[in-house]
Amino acid sequence: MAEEYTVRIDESLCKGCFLCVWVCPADALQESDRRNERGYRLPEYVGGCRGCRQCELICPDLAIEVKEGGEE
Amino acid sequence: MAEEYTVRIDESLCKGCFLCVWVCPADALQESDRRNERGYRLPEYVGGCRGCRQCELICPDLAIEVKEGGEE
Amino acid sequence: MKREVRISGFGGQGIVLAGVVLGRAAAVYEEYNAVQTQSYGPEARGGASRSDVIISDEEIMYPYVREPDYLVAMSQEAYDKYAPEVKEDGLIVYDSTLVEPHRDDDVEHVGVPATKLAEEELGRRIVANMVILGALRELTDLVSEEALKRAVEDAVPPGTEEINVKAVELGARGVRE
Amino acid sequence: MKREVRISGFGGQGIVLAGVVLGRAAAVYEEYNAVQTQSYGPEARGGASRSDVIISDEEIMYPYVREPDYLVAMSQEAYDKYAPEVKEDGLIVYDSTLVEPHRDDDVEHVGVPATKLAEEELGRRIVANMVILGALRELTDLVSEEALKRAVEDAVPPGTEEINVKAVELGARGVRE
Amino acid sequence: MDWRELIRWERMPHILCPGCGNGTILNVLVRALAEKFEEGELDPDKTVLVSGIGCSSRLPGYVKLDSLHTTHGRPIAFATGLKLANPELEVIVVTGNGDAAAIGGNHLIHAARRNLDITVICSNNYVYGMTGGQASPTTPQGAKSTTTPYGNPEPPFDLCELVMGAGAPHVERWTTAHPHQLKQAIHRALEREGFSFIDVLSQCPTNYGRRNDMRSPREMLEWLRENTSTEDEPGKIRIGVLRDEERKPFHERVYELVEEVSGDEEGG
Amino acid sequence: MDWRELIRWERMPHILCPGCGNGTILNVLVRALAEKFEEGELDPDKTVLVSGIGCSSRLPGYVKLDSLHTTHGRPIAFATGLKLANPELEVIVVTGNGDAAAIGGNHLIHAARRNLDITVICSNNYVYGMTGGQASPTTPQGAKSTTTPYGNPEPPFDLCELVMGAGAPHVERWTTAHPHQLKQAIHRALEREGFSFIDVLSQCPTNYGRRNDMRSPREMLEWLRENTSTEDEPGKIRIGVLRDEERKPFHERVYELVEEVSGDEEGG
Amino acid sequence: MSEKVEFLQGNEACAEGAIAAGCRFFAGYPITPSTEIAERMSERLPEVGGVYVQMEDEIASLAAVIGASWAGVKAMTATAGPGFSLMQEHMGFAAMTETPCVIVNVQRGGPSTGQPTKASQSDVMQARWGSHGDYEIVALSPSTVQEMYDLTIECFNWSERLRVPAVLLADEVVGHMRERVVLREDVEVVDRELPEEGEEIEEPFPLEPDDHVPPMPVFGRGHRVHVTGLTHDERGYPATDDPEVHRKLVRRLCNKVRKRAREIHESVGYDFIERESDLALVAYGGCARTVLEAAEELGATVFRPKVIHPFDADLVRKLLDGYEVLVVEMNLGQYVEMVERALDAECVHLLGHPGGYPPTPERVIKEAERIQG
Amino acid sequence: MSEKVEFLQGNEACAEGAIAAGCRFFAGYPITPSTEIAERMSERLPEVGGVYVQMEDEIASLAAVIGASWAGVKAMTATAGPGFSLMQEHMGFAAMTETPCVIVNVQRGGPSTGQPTKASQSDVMQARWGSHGDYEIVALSPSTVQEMYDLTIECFNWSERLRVPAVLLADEVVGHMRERVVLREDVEVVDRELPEEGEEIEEPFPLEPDDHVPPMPVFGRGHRVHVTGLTHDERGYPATDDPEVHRKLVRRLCNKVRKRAREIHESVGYDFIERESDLALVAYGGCARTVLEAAEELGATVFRPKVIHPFDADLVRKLLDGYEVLVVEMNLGQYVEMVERALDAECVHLLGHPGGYPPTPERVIKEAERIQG
Ligand SMILES: Cc1ncc(C[n+]2csc(CCOP(=O)(O)OP(=O)(O)O)c2C)c(N)n1
Ligand SMILES: Cc1ncc(C[n+]2csc(CCOP(=O)(O)OP(=O)(O)O)c2C)c(N)n1
Ligand code: SF4
Ligand code: SF4
Ligand code: SF4
Ligand code: SF4
Ligand code: SF4
Ligand code: SF4
Ligand SMILES: [Mg+2]
Ligand SMILES: [Mg+2]
Repeated sequence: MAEEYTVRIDESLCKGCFLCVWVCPADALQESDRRNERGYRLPEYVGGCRGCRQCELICPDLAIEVKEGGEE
Repeated sequence: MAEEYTVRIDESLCKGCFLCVWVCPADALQESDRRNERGYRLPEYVGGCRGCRQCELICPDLAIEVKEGGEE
Repeated sequence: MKREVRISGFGGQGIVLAGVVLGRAAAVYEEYNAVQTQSYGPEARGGASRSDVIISDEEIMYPYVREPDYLVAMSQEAYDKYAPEVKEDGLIVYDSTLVEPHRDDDVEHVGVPATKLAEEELGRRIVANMVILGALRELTDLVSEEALKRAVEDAVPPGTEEINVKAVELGARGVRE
Repeated sequence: MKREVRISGFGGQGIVLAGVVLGRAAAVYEEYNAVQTQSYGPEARGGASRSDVIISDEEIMYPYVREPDYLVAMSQEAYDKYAPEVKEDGLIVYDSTLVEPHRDDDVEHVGVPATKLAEEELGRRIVANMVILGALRELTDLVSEEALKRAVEDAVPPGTEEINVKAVELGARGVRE
Repeated sequence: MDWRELIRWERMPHILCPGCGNGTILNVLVRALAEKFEEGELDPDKTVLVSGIGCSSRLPGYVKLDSLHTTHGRPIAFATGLKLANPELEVIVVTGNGDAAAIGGNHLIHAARRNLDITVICSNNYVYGMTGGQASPTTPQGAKSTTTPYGNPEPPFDLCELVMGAGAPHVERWTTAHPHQLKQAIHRALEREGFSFIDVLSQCPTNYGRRNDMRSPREMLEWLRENTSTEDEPGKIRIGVLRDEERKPFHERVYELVEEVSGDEEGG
Repeated sequence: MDWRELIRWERMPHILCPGCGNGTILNVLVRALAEKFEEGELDPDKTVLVSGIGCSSRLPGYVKLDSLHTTHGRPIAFATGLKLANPELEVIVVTGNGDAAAIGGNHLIHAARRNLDITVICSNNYVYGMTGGQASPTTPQGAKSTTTPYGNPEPPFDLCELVMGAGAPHVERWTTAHPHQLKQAIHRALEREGFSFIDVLSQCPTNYGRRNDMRSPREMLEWLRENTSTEDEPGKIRIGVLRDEERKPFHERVYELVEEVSGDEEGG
Repeated sequence: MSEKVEFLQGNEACAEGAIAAGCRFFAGYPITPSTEIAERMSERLPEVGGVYVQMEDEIASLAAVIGASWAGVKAMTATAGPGFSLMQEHMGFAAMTETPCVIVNVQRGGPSTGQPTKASQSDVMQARWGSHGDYEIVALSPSTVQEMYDLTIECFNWSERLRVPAVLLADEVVGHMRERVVLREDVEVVDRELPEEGEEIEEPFPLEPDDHVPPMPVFGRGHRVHVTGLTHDERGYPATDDPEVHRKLVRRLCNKVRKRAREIHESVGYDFIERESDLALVAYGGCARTVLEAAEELGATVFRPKVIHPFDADLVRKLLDGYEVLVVEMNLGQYVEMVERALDAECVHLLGHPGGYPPTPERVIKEAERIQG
Repeated sequence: MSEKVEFLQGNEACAEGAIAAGCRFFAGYPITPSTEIAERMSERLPEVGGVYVQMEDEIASLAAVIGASWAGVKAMTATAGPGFSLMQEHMGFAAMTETPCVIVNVQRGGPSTGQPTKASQSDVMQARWGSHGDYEIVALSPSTVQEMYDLTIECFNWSERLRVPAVLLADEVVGHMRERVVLREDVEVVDRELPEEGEEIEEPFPLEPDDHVPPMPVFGRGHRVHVTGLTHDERGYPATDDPEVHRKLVRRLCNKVRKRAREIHESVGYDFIERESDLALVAYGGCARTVLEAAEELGATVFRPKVIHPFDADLVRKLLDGYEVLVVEMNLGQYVEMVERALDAECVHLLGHPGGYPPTPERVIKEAERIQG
């Protein structure tokens, strides 16, 4: 089934605080072991987004975008 | 009948505001036409003090003393 | 011509205003220079009030009165304090309602019952300052009567111009007679 | 003898502490003079951390490092930034767990897997700074081992003296072997 | 102790205008203090008056105690240092509505928050008296002053609400028309440990009354008597004890900490 | 308008630490603003951000509007001049608990009293973040900071109580764990005429969390979520709309007066 | 127009000057002996459509003035010593953000609360050095009520031209005395240069040339600028770690004033009355009235600057080199320190006269004779 | 006693110096780059029975310090430029009421918020002129961590001796660097002279002799004194209308410092390294470290004062007359203005180096060569 939402993380902005992981009611975001070039560990989208947009709104680094519709 | 209280006004301190006259519940203090050397009109004690000491306490210039007993 | 005038009395008599009116008359309605100063601060509390005016046909630099040519005294305290400083060939105009003069050299003294006149003739004790100012002008010709009246009209509270001008006239008459 | 040492990495690695310990060892437990400085302010945010130490047997006046003799790099960013400034006959000690060296002239490089050693041998990633400091000392003889250990004992949080001293020893062994 | 012993007579008469409410406050204050000294509850050698700048802030200069006449708005900050450095001192701040609530508002609310053990007596005469009658943060909306010739456009503080909002545990409001109650209030304030605030509605006949249709000190007191009530009455200003709670004063908390840390050698 | 147009991207990433609550506030603020601009309710060319000094006060520097980054504690005083001199401007003050309530407490309460028509968003992270985590007037009693190594001996302000005591008509409290509600609150604040205050309980993981047994930003948000409630619950901090009244804003009263006095030629 | 001749207090004339200069915002906090300025502004501003606001303190007053200036309105505050001390942080902020604004200091006796109702000139150095950091301001000192009017206008004009805070460094002598004053209507009024409305500005705060005054992108006109008291780059963005940016910025902030010292002196004017004498008297403000009188009697040369800051050492050298110089001030020596730098310090003498009043001409003459004889 | 040798930050050493000097009260408000002083005091004071309090701002901080001093306790605050600007009103109050207290200013780049984390020496003139009115203070400038310790003690001692506010005019260079410091235990500690407890004091504030320092009738000891920031007579009572009282009071407040300029310089010490050269370098504080190094290379004479205020013009003349003098400062020229007054201004040159770091020795050498050649 196609995802209803796309969650994009701008990895150059992310600082690995994982507030998005904390806030997501669908456990759609998880910690990963990947780091960005500044050395911060990145979250990853694991699917299942319900479109509540809480991650988008809580991200202190404006790094998340939730779009309706699956990945283009 | 001898007065029960003596009301003394230190005329050198008095500035003629007449708050004592205002506060006296016995109308025992009245405006007079006398002035002290600084030119302030003075109140005068006309008798009938009931010893409530409100004049003493309200006088902004610490000029009034109410004593028990008549004038010595 | 340079004259130093001191007007003095207690708070509420309009001492400062009298000085301002005189200075204004000289500076705005005559061709004189004039500087008015007054006492400020704690010394100005508790009654005493003083307003100094220097009038001159030259530039006035140092602005303070050192030895008054003319003293107007509207309270005993003021008289006692300032009379001794008046120049020997000066003039003291005092409110004879309130002041008992006693300087015993030959400085000229003129008593004007300003407060009494104001109260009795105009029903307004408060304009005694203008009465005595009128008298001072009449005696000294420091400024023209016209100039003084125009200055009074400018400076007094709106609505009281007339009574104040009358007071000036009253004072002038008082010493003319 | 005068040596300029730069210790660098990111926040949370104890970079500043490493510099303080080194300076302390030199200044308190040896007869050297030592000055430690570090980066403050916005540039110190967002991860980067730097601690500079100058050690000399003469008085140190100008207190800042201009061209390091020795660089300790505990992050790639720090290595990239500071490696080019190291003197040609200098030495770079890097945490090989985190840094990929690439300066291609003949400056001496020594890799120490400090973070890995700290984690695996001591179970405390946080003491990687002491591991690498131990290695640096071993390689350069800047201060005596004794002095360094005493400085460590003074400077680390109470209760962690032992593990930190062990870390220093671990680092020394790492490069001795 | 006779209150007369507390007056610096060589400085009397004081500089206050005829009928100034600050005079009544001085009167009440020295009597309350004399009574407390008499009762042995306070030691005059350990009682300190602190004030800022304003007519009200001149009062300590007439009282024969150690007194610090500071800068405009800051007496409470100075008092903080006095009290914390020597907690044996009983510290009383005498201030005005301008001193305490305009420039000094921040120190007021922070001392209230900390529950600093001082007594603050604020002479609230609606204007800046000392500088000649400008509007202040307690001047009623619409009132005339030398800087509100067209009527004051600003709403005033309720100072008691303000300090209660900041956390003050003991708050009272009285007026100079209630000198007896005011004296009792000062007694209470001196007894309370912690921050006590007394808002004293007062009169400045020279610079407020005249501009606002009250021609004499008496008219102003009449107004104060008529427009205040110890009950919640509509249209009247509430006076009385507005809050009276107990909380540990700041210096005790500080010195407990000092004792804990310094151990017996130093703090015990 | 897309919120992205409101970010000065050339300055991103911003200087805030990972997981800093100020970041969430920035996020919510630009979205709320973009929505208001989109709705046509506000004009971005007439919307001004003002801040003091602190991590929180850095936020305006990332937003593409006119912005004035002032001195520590004084943004509200600057905002007073901006708003009164040009009442067409929508003025938003972004401040911190130190900026607004320590050094800036006086301006805060006076603007509340005047009912100055501004929106004050206060990032209340319990410490002075920018200077490295010293105690502040909102630090809980007993908490550790770099200047309270033995635990904080001072009781904190309840900032909402404080501004309400000063007269503020519109007061809300939310947390960074409630970003959606916070955005709604900003919407309301921008709609209200008069002084709006939003106390945003926020996290400083770098300088507060670590010293007080909260090792990650997530733990701190968890704490905020657990310890707050929109109802009056014992032991919990009350969040929500705490006061919402209508009073004429200060600039209207000032300009009515100006118009009255200047007559038609000038003010009409 | 006879109705424009008035007999006013210096403080009142100052308020009128402000209004003539286009001031439409006043924020202040009362303090003797400056209060009449606030009082008159509270009455006059609403008449001309302007805003008077009384702030909670002097810190807030200058803040509000700076805020108003960024809203595009000419703004002023007035104070005396204690308030001036409190304004120092914001003097620096105004200098750093290049905000035109006028601060009137009617000097009274200090230190501290000192002599609230008495005259002094003891804040002269504070006007230049009172805030932290490297900055410059303009300060003018009036000697007559007419100059209280004229130099207030000059303060606004130079403030707007250079985007610096300008201080009217008055004193209680001129603040409180009344004299004739002509409220000229034909005054030259300078307004800050503005960028075109809506224009996006690449470099609102250029670092060069080192004496440049950029146009002021006031708020609400679509420029979307960021203005900060931090060291900032050309964009206006914080750049606190770059020594070059800081160096260039503070150099420009200072040089835009310093390099125009002569221009300001010439344009504002000064009195230089040259007489056949070895002695030159130097004084300014209320105290200069005494000195002008004394100099006439002494037959001595007089220099009366109206511009106190920026000091123009070359001008002073040009005018006064070779004289025995007596500086007369109502303080224990402030302007004299600048004169000593310009001339051979051994030829510079001071009659420092604190106490609340200018010295009398006689006192000055006596001192002059002492020096010469 | 090897345990007294430490490796500390300058700011930490300053706190230790304060405690060694007997400081038992600290009130402050955090500000970079001085905060470590407050932080260490908050830890150390309770250990020695003293009180640390964090105030709501810098104004309150210095107020609380002055209050504590009148309670009889040695007290200190620490700040940087913006906070120092806010303290100026209370600097004057402390001077006027003759309150011993120590204010540490760890200078950073200004004006305004400027460069919060970078070094500067641009508050040097502010330390003397920042408050309104006629007053004097003592200001010392440390160049090493050891001097952060030693000169803090000297500040307390001179403050207690003269009953003046004393400023430790440090800078971020010395505040933040770490060096070896010997925490001497045998320091000379001066305590203010106290009148006998309970004694009634006729004249707590005598007006004469003009450099007199009266004993301090601290509170709570039965003296029942009135202390005011108004001009006061010998009794301590307001006397704001009397020119003579004001004149004598401010003269004494200034002269008690000015007349001891040499004594303070000799007692605190200075570096004067005389070399065979026409060139003398002058520098102080963190910047002097560069200059000492450069001078050695140049073979030039160096003068490094530790006492910045009161300036001793005679001493400077004595030491530096005849040299080409290069003053090196981390600002656009402050101390140099005082040197210019002392010497022939033409021989005095400035290397003004704002930007956040002292110039390198190479930069100084280059400048020296430019002047000489
Ligand atoms: C910093 C500073 N600003 C202003 C003043 C001027 N000033 C002196 S007293 C005063 C107001 C006093 O008002 P309040 O505290 O209400 O006392 P009151 O005179 O009414 O009793 C002001 C504004 C000052 N002395 N210092
Ligand atoms: C006058 C002045 N005093 C002190 C400082 C130092 N200072 C900068 S930010 C700050 C505290 C900021 O705290 P807060 O407002 O809570 O903001 P946060 O960093 O926590 O977001 C302090 C004390 C300053 N810049 N100016
Ligand atoms: S909330 Fe934002 S910054 Fe934090 S981990 Fe998620 S994407 Fe990264
Ligand atoms: S939008 Fe909501 S559900 Fe989707 S990833 Fe974000 S937080 Fe999870
Ligand atoms: S209250 Fe006192 S001052 Fe007033 S009239 Fe009566 S006695 Fe005189
Ligand atoms: S004591 Fe009471 S009754 Fe007696 S005179 Fe005074 S006010 Fe009147
Ligand atoms: S001015 Fe007002 S407050 Fe001041 S003494 Fe006079 S009446 Fe009292
Ligand atoms: S120090 Fe604290 S408040 Fe400042 S950016 Fe970091 S987390 Fe945020
Ligand atoms: Mg008042
Ligand atoms: Mg904070």
